[in-house]
Amino acid sequence: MINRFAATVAAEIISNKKVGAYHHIVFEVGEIAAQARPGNFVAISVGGENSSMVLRRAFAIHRSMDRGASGGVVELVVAPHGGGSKWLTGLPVHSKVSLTGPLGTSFGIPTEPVRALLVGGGYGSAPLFGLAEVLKSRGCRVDMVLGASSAGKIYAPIEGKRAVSSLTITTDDGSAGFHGKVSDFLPRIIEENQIEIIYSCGPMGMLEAISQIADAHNLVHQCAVEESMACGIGVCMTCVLPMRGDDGVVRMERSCIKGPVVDGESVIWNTKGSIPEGTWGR
Amino acid sequence: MINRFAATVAAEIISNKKVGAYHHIVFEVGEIAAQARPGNFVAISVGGENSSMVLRRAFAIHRSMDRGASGGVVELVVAPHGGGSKWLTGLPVHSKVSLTGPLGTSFGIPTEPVRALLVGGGYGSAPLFGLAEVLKSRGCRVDMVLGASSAGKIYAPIEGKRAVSSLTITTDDGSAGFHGKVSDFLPRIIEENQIEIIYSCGPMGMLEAISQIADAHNLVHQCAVEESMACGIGVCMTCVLPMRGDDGVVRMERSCIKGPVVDGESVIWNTKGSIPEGTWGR
Amino acid sequence: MNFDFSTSLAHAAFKNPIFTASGCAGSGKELAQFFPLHELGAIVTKSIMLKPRSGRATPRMAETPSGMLNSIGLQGPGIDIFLEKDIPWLLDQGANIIVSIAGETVEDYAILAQRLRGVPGISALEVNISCPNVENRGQVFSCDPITAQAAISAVKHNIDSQIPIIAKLSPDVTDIAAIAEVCRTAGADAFALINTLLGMVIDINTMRPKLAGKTGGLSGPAIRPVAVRAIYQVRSRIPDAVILGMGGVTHGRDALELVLAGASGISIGTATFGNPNAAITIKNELEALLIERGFTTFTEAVGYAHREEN
Amino acid sequence: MNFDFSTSLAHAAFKNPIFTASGCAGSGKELAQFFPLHELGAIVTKSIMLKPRSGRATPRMAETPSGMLNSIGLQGPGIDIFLEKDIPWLLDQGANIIVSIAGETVEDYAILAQRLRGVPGISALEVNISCPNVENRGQVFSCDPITAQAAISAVKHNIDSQIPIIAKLSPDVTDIAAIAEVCRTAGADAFALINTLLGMVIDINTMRPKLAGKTGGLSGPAIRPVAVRAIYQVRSRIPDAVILGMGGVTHGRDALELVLAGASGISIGTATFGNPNAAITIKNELEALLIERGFTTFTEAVGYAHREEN
Ligand SMILES: Cc1cc2nc3c(=O)[nH]c(=O)nc-3n(C[C@H](O)[C@H](O)[C@H](O)COP(=O)(O)OP(=O)(O)OC[C@H]3O[C@@H](n4cnc5c(N)ncnc54)[C@H](O)[C@@H]3O)c2cc1C
Ligand SMILES: Cc1cc2nc3c(=O)[nH]c(=O)nc-3n(C[C@H](O)[C@H](O)[C@H](O)COP(=O)(O)OP(=O)(O)OC[C@H]3O[C@@H](n4cnc5c(N)ncnc54)[C@H](O)[C@@H]3O)c2cc1C
Ligand SMILES: Cc1cc2nc3c(=O)[nH]c(=O)nc-3n(C[C@H](O)[C@H](O)[C@H](O)COP(=O)(O)O)c2cc1C
Ligand SMILES: Cc1cc2nc3c(=O)[nH]c(=O)nc-3n(C[C@H](O)[C@H](O)[C@H](O)COP(=O)(O)O)c2cc1C
Ligand code: FES
Ligand code: FES
Repeated sequence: MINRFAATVAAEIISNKKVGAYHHIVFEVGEIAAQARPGNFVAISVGGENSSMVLRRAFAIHRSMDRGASGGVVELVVAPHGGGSKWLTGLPVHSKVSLTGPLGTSFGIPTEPVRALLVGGGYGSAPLFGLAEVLKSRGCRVDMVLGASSAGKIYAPIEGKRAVSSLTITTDDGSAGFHGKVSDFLPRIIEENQIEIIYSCGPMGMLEAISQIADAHNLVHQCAVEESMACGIGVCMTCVLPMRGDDGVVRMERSCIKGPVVDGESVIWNTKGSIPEGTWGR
Repeated sequence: MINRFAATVAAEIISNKKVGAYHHIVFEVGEIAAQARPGNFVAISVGGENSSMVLRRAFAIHRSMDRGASGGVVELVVAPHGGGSKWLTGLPVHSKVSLTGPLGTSFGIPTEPVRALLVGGGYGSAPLFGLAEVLKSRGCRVDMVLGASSAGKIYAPIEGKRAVSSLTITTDDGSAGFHGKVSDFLPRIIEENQIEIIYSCGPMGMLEAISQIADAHNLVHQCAVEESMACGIGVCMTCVLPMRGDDGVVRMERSCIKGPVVDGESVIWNTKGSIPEGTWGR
Repeated sequence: MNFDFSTSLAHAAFKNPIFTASGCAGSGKELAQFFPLHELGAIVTKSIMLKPRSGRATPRMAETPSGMLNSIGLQGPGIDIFLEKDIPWLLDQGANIIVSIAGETVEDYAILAQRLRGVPGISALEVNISCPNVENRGQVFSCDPITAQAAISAVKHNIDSQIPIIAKLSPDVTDIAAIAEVCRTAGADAFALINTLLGMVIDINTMRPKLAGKTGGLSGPAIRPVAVRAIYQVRSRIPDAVILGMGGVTHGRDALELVLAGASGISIGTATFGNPNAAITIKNELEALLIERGFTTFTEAVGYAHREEN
Repeated sequence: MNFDFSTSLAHAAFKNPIFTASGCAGSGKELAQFFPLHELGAIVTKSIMLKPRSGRATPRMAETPSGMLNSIGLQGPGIDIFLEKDIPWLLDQGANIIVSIAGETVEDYAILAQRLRGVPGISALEVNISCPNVENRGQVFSCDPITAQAAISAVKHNIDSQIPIIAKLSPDVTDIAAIAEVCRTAGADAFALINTLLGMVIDINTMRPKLAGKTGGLSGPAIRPVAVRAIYQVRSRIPDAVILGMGGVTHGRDALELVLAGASGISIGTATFGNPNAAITIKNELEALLIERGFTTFTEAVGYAHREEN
């Protein structure tokens, strides 16, 4: 079921800073900040009053802070991609945007201290730092691997690293950290650190690769998926992906309310453009 | 033929001030300022890059100033009406807009000093002050009548009044000046000041009323008309109004290039919603 | 203020004229988080088919200027689960329900109507005939007078007589009023105008159609002028036509346009995606606009743009 | 860069594929102030009729979300003055000319073609059959296969054989590819897709249709997905169809979409109203996008979205 704390607010931008290829943007959102959990996302209207862009844009919550009477804030890490995200990253402070959130599922937090590996691709690292803090506070050991096409697309703020025991960086072009894809380095890291659970967020191809590695190592893998979303609240059925339920049946599930955080094992990967055979109602 | 100096520039807003019900906005436009004549208008793109408003908005040039090397400016008086004009009046200084101009015809300036009456309705007063200065510099006596629905909608800047010998104000609700419509007061003013030519700008109904009065007094009447314009440059044929040509034939003429300033006598008034009988090609 | 906002579609009454659009409100549960469903005139359910449907592959959507394409392919649980789960839940919420049905064959429509027969709490039936007919090369039912008529007749003969039948038409036809006329003859009590327009977006990077299903349905403000025209045309051709209007309604002023053109009710689709509370905001704005214009009842405004020149 | 930007529509060659759209470039003179007309592939003239036409009453336009409605009603000087004044002037500018014609009867089309016969400097004829047929209750020619065919045949039998005939179709039909097929049979060498969609705006203050002509033609980015779909559909049904595409092209990326769908040329309409230099900007952007994607000739990209999956 959809996040029961979700609400729509006029959120004021109180900071907007370029960080590498991204913009780190802080929004004053009031009470809903208190409800945000790592993995949740927000949906923002873009383009202003006479915008030709009719749909909201989804962004993972990087961090949220409830400051009691002085109101809550959420922070996002936004890549200027197309019209909507460019508009957003171009807004001056004090601008107000319509923001709906928190939406979707959050990363499951183990009740026992475990050895967790957090893997992020590009801006997919954004929700992982908040997650790392929560895991750390629960006594977990947290290792992190961040990958991107090049150095500028690695988002890893210094303060974010506090909660992390090790941070491995990889880039496709070798401009920072190791040269290669995150998946090339995971098996070794998993083994060396005796990882018990993997959390990931990033492009679908990366999540799929991690799922295979998690499978091979018999690890739980919670990943935040990213499908094109029209509504973000479960009413439009555009954002579906095939997932196997507890009953073994594969259904086209809405990634905005069954996700974005899902169990990597339950996803039928690499089916873009087709419905897997045996899917319910196919 | 279309204004041969017209060009499209990225114009920077260097001042934007609320004045009564309007906004007085100053744009840095470079060389085209030097070409602007009283009566010309500009056409501005509204709503920014992802705007759902695909057409430019037309605004009469209030004043233009060529400052040589330091570039030219044009000033507009904009009523926040619908989406486009509200967006424009809401822009902070240093914003840039795409501006095409100068467009259309300008008020004809008599070669001899004459006694001129300038009549403006609402923001229709905007182009009249620049005109008054030109007329004054040619030795004309200039009287002015400005009307609007209420006091806040009279636009009459103090510096603008310098060139004017008398200024009469009328409002529909009596909140400023005389209580009534401009047309109620014109006959008396025409007679008292021995007016030889009338220049006007304002709502079509007002222009029609003035045309009748001008006719009755056998005066030349140059008026700036306002029709819905899609292109402003003569290519779309949306802005037409029936006008009698020198050959006596009534044609649907484009108000953006045959106008906005036209000879009041040549316009077939009050035909909105129909084509007058005898119009060429009817 | 003593303004009467109630409306009716044939013999079904609603407390106000703002409804959800089929396929744009999930099962109702998702929206109920944002406002109580009984605040709307009715919830129009996603078109339900006989069997469970996985729908089309992804990508299923593409944003377009002032609109969007979707190709959901009628994903849904099928009529059995729908009747067992969705309807009782909606009734529990105090919502007024209009059930939308869709078939692949004329027989499907007949069976769906039978299944809905006698189900308590259904205000009206919206018959989505803007979907492909598998027996006729996938041509959309409402694009052909013969299949349109057949689908509506099949419903008419199988549903309780007191349930109004609303034929939902596609705008992708040469003469929508002619299709409305045959549907009326076949027993339609009202028309839902309009369904989406067939469109396509090509991804300039992959250089192939963006949607897995290639074409999709265009909705949102972009199509509003087509919706207003369709409503106005049908109302002109059939002066007593009862119309549920939809297509790009995002603000109260948009709803008013459709009402003036002839709509007795307004469904809100794409606007909800941009703003979960859109339907409620539109309801309030429409009421204020009508009062401002001196109407004392909503129904006075329906089709007001057709009045004689004075 | 050795990129070949030239294109052809049947047996007419153009140095680049960006044209003006009929009715959106005045007589050419007005645009010539902003750029030299010979920089475009061709100027498509406003549809010319036999006699002078006053066009419709005002208001003739209404802006809509990402689009606009127009109801000009084919105002123009008639074929005689057009041939005497507009054509020589355009030729003087070194412009490539596609003449657009429109008739009220099948005979009009025949006579117009005769008048254009032998006129030097005309690259192609665009036959606007998306206009009302006075002999058939004002139904649009291209909305009926029989009248569509008749109009095209009339032109075919009367124009020089070396002048390609481009049939301009309305999207307001149930099956645009079927109309294209009959036009082809009747002698059309190419198709212009699409003309405007029929739409309406109601003024919420006067509470009547905003346009004097009530309905108008919807153009601009809002209709682009419909244009892409129509082009793709016609190209799928008639794989060797030659298409001049139009509908909401505002940026180079939009033009690319239509090209990938199957357009060998692109006409720029409404975009020019928003930006007098739009056609030139689009031309430059399209060229850059094609080069970026590794095409060495424009024609390789035409219909590229139809290629087999690999
Ligand atoms: C759950 C979730 C979390 C996300 N978190 C982040 C984040 O933290 N930082 C960030 O920079 N981006 C994030 N994205 C991606 C972000 O939503 C897109 O980059 C953005 O919507 C692009 O909009 P646009 O107008 O700039 O681009 P356009 O390409 O012009 O957008 C056109 C349409 O496609 C949709 N779309 C385009 N790209 C994506 C995408 N990758 N995923 C989903 N929809 C897309 C848009 O929502 C819009 O409807 C997230 C997406 C999802 C679904
Ligand atoms: C030659 C000329 C000079 C003008 N000078 C001024 C001026 O100095 N100051 C000023 O405030 N306004 C002026 N106007 C009117 C101004 O163009 C409109 O107020 C403005 O276009 C409204 O746009 P909108 O988006 O705010 O309103 P909307 O009503 O949302 O506009 C919708 C569409 O209708 C057109 N439109 C709406 N109202 C008018 C109108 N009155 N005239 C022409 N088109 C209209 C718009 O251009 C747009 O295409 C002038 C108009 C013309 C034709
Ligand atoms: C995502 C989506 C799903 C839809 N599903 C259905 C459906 O199941 N049945 C139906 O009759 N119409 C369906 N429609 C069409 C809408 O009900 C509506 O007719 C159309 O979208 C126009 O309204 P709008 O512009 O307000 O969205 C769907 C539209 C969208 C956008
Ligand atoms: C103001 C206006 C006038 C038009 N006049 C004609 C015309 O005379 N003949 C014609 O075939 N199409 C005419 N059209 C249609 C355009 O040529 C074009 O097919 C349509 O507008 C879609 O393209 P666009 O979205 O780029 O404008 C006109 C369109 C507009 C907006
Ligand atoms: S985005 Fe609409 S259901 Fe998920
Ligand atoms: S506004 Fe286009 S011709 Fe005048």
